Amino acid sequence: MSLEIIAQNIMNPVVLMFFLGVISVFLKTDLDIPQPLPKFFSLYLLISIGLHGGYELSKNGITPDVVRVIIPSILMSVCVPIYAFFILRLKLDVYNSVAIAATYGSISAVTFITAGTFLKELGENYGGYMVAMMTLMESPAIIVGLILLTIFAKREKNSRTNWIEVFREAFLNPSVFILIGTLIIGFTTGENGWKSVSPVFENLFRGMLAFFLLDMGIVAGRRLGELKKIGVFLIIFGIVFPIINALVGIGLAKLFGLNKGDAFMFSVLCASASYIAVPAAMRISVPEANPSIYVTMSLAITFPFNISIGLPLYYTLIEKIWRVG
Amino acid sequence: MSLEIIAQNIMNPVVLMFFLGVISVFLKTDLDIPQPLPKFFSLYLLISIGLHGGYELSKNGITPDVVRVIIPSILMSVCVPIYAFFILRLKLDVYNSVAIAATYGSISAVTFITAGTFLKELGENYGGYMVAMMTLMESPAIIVGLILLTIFAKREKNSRTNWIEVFREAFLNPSVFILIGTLIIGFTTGENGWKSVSPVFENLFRGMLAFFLLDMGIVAGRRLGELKKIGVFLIIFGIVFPIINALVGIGLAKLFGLNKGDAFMFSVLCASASYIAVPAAMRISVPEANPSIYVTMSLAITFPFNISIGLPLYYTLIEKIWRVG
Amino acid sequence: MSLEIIAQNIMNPVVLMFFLGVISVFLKTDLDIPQPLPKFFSLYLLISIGLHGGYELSKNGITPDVVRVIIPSILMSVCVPIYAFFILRLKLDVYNSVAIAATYGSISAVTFITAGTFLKELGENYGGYMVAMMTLMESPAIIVGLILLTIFAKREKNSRTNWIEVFREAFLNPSVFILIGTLIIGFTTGENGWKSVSPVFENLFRGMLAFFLLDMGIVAGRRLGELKKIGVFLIIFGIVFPIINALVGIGLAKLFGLNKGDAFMFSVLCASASYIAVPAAMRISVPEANPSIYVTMSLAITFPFNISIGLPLYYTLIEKIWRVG
Amino acid sequence: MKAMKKIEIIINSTYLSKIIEVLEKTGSTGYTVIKDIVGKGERGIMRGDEITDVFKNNYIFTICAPEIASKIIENLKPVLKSFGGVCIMSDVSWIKY
Amino acid sequence: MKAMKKIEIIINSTYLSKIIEVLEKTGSTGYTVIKDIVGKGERGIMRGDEITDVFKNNYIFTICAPEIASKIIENLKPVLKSFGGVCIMSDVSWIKY
Amino acid sequence: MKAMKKIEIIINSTYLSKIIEVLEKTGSTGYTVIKDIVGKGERGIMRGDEITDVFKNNYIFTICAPEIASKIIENLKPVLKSFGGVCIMSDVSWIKY
Ligand SMILES: Nc1ncnc2c1ncn2[C@@H]1O[C@H](COP(=O)(O)O)[C@@H](O)[C@H]1O
Ligand SMILES: Nc1ncnc2c1ncn2[C@@H]1O[C@H](COP(=O)(O)O)[C@@H](O)[C@H]1O
Ligand SMILES: Nc1ncnc2c1ncn2[C@@H]1O[C@H](COP(=O)(O)O)[C@@H](O)[C@H]1O
Ligand code: NA
Ligand code: NA
Ligand code: NA
Repeated sequence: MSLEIIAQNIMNPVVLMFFLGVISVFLKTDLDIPQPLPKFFSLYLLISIGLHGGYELSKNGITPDVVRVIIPSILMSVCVPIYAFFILRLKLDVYNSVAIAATYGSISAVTFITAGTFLKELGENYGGYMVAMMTLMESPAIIVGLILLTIFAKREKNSRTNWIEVFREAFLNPSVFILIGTLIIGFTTGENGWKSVSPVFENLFRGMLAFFLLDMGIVAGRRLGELKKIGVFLIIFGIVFPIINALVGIGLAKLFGLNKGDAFMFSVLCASASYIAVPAAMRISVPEANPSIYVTMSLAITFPFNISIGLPLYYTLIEKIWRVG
Repeated sequence: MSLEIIAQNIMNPVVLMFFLGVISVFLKTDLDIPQPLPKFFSLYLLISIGLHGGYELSKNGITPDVVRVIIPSILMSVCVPIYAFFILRLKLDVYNSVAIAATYGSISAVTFITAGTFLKELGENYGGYMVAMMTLMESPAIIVGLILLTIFAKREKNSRTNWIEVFREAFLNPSVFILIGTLIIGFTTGENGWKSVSPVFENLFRGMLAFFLLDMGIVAGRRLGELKKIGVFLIIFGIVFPIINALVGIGLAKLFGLNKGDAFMFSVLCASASYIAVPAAMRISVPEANPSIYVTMSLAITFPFNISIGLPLYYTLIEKIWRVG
Repeated sequence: MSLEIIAQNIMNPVVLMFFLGVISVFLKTDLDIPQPLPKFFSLYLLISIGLHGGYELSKNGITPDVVRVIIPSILMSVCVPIYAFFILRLKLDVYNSVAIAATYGSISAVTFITAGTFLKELGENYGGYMVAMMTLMESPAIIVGLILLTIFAKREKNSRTNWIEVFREAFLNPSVFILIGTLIIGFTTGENGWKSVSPVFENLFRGMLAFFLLDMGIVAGRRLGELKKIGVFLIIFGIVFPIINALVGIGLAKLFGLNKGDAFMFSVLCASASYIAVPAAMRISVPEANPSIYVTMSLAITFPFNISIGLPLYYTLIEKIWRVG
Repeated sequence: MKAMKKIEIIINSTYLSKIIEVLEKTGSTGYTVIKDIVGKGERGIMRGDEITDVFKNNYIFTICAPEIASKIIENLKPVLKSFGGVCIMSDVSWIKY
Repeated sequence: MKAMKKIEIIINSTYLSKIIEVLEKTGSTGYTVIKDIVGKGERGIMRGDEITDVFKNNYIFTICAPEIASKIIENLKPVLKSFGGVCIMSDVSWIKY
Repeated sequence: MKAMKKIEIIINSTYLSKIIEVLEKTGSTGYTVIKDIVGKGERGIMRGDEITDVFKNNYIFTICAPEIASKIIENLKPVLKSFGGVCIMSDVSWIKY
């Protein structure tokens, strides 16, 4: 990986806003983006990629490319939490292992979105169906995590997992719902639909991402203080594990013949960790796990790593491998 | 009315967002657009149509078209609450009859706005003065309603209507004020003024409407659960009464020689029911009426009906009648 | 100063929105732009001018123009609070004198921003480094004010100024931080960076300013009621003192050879008074001073004066003087 | 430390001004308001609907001397009767430096 | 004026629905909720992180008759045990017009 | 169930950190904060002006053992003296599972 591509990734206003947020915490500036603005930015970003993805899908229809990417997506979203769990069990109790495993088995939409702008900057593209894959990969890790919990935890009777609630949390959380909904809207309304809303949902995209990443930076910065409580093992896990997942993802992408852009976005999905949907689900279903651990890992270690070094790293690898074959 | 035109109306992202909101409630996804975002979208929409209407007026000045539309507007805003009241008294007490009558006698700005985008999609237009008519038609129903109350209700002394408060609520509520204010600003600053702010107040219009309708969908969805308490009479009223008002409006429009676009917008104003200004005023002046009834009718029955089936229905009728002569 | 240029300044939607806000308070319309929207608009405006200023700087690098403007900027930000203090002491106690002096010694970003759009309307421009000057001029007045306090106030031991806290409040308050941060981001990411975010941070600028000024108008309008408590001396001070500062600023600008656009922006900085950063700092460090006085002066007298009459006044003077020599 | 009464009122946000009017005219020295809260009571769920302000509550409390408290309560009763809402009173000590 | 109990609960926002469930099934006649508040307790600082809702509290209180209060408390205990949070009770007088 | 004290403070939002400092150093085990509230007191109306944060209050309360309560109050007095605000104390029972 050349330093140039790292620099190119970091030296754009959107990613720099994230680090500006982090720095603001270190300097104790009281900078704050109060609720519900972050919720608005995040909703905006989800709707944008949903509508855009749906529109892209409507242009090309169901191509072989779409079919090719489904199997590796399902595979990774089921397998990652399982191997994560067994690695984590080496050092942690069952509850925290389940929560962290589910966190890393799922995905981060904002990492995906940032990867998309990175790719576009390089003049490349990805299929609209990748948004569908992202949606597909958000929920299974929650279910897999709770199955692991049922198998390995000895819990009291009255704290048995309520599976109906679990499935609802997993598949009907707001972000999955809004993604599916806007994908369908984007798909059915096609070009006319997209044109009518693109002044908001396309043109404002980077600016809104800048706002959101500024806030992410602030929140991540606040959590950095908790890294020492988390310990070296988990800090290393938070960096190395995403790389491993990306590598496995790249391997599968090659195996299933994805094109370069899709392979990159897929590897980013594999590498990213959830910090909205999964933590909420874990709080409900595994209250014994400490949210300070899994949220901090995802938000203050893995997310910054991915958007700064991860993206160019995965891209460089894919560049090399796809050029060869 | 052809199915095609209904489909064309519904199959646009903005209207679909409303139904996405409704569905999200049925699936219990916890999707939520927290305050004050909906207030912001609604403020944005009012400012946009105010400035734009003012600018349009400044282009053409006071034409005969403007004069032609004033009388039917005043007529309808005074008469609708009166005949609504007597119809409602067949089944309801005085208080609820007054509140519902005022609700339907007034207008819904978002229905008007959605109608405007529908019209534009069809390549047609309406006069900027229609925004002024909308403003004009917002308040009288409140006054008429409270006059009916004074005549027909036997209230205790200390709950006598405070007419100064009533007039303030009716004519100086935030939405009337902002509409009048931005109409004047748009009018006085003309083309230069409009150009300088149109990147926000024109280009973002549909996107912001999409956000607002998503929220309207959520709120309407939550209120759908209360339909059974409301009873069949009022549910039917919530659909049939707007149609009647639209028909009367179309008749008047023809009589007074409005052009097609204006006639359509006028019929939509007649058909629409208030859910912001009037409920607030009713809460203050008629606390005996049950807001669950009048808000639910307006928000969960009439609004969805109007933006999905009402708009193409009224348009088709006008198309037919205006073609004839 | 011709009436024409005043009219031209006031007759634009953005400034009129301010007065619409003021009027809404007089008419008691309950119009309100709830938090955190105003915070969002203000953050947006700061980020926009930061990024834009940084980008402008990156185009031209450090030119003699930049160097020329630094000395007068520092000079004014140190001297204004000093002479303000001694003028104010004629009528007020030490605490309120310090607080008001600091308020007028610092700057108002929104006045600067409004001046920028005024200038652009006239087809003129200012250097990106003026944003850096604005940032530079925000903090010193706080320090100078508290030095004056230490010299002239006889306080009890336990209420001694905590200088570390003071410097933090002065130099690391959110608005200084975000301006410096985005200036650097704008500078380092240059043209590509600016292009990628300009659909939000350039195109939406006036619209967002319109929203913010509407809110400023509401807040200023509410404070107008407190003018009578403030007394004639301070009301006059709130209008005359900015003019004096502008004149001194114009003199220095001429002396140091600034170009017309920069001279105008500099005079506006001198004339403007803080209402966000300084009041917050004063509340912490000089709790004895009455915030109703210094906030009201800055927000309800000086700000409206500057954006309506001050801007064209200062501009006309500069026009005349620069034409001569 | 002084023995005082705390009066707490939860009422639909539309009626906040009526409560404040009562407090002002009955000589309360101050009050605190928390806006935009939700709840459930006799008049159904106040969910904080985002479109209308009609289904939202406000929470107001005032600390006052016992004799003022009874005056306030007398004056609040008709407001509560017309507009609904909940009002409770309890004992507190006011800490004065 | 009626002697009543006020039960106040501060709990992570994720668990609000569990508390409301208890209140509903134990016959409370109403409750009030203040959302999005912050605080510190045994389980660390709840700073109100903007990205996740996981570090935010809710404040719920209900006024009820003493006999209902003890029923509510019995039913709240297991919830508090599983999910944490603070629960206090105090005496108030309910003002009825 | 344990007899405890509830200390409630309403203070200008600018001074929140001063209050929390006192609570932390006097051994309170936790506290809850409700931000952005409005009110009226000796120092005039705090309307929650949108532009500056200077006219806004915060509401903080802490539940603590009586002996800690008196320590907290001793330490709060100078803060209240410098910066204003209201502080009250009342009796509550802490429900422990
Ligand atoms: N028993 C109660 N405990 C706490 N809050 C209540 C209670 N009853 C009513 N409330 C609050 O007071 C508001 C108005 O009550 P009501 O007029 O009875 O509908 C409700 O929306 C609740 O927020
Ligand atoms: N002693 C206390 N006084 C007031 N609030 C408290 C106290 N302890 C905890 N809380 C609140 O209850 C929440 C949950 O407490 P905990 O479960 O102990 O972490 C905290 O985040 C605080 O908001
Ligand atoms: N008697 C009171 N009852 C309730 N809240 C009060 C009272 N007095 C003051 N407050 C609150 O405390 C804040 C500060 O009070 P003060 O320092 O007296 O202006 C006010 O803005 C109110 O929110
Ligand atoms: Na993953
Ligand atoms: Na109507
Ligand atoms: Na100045």
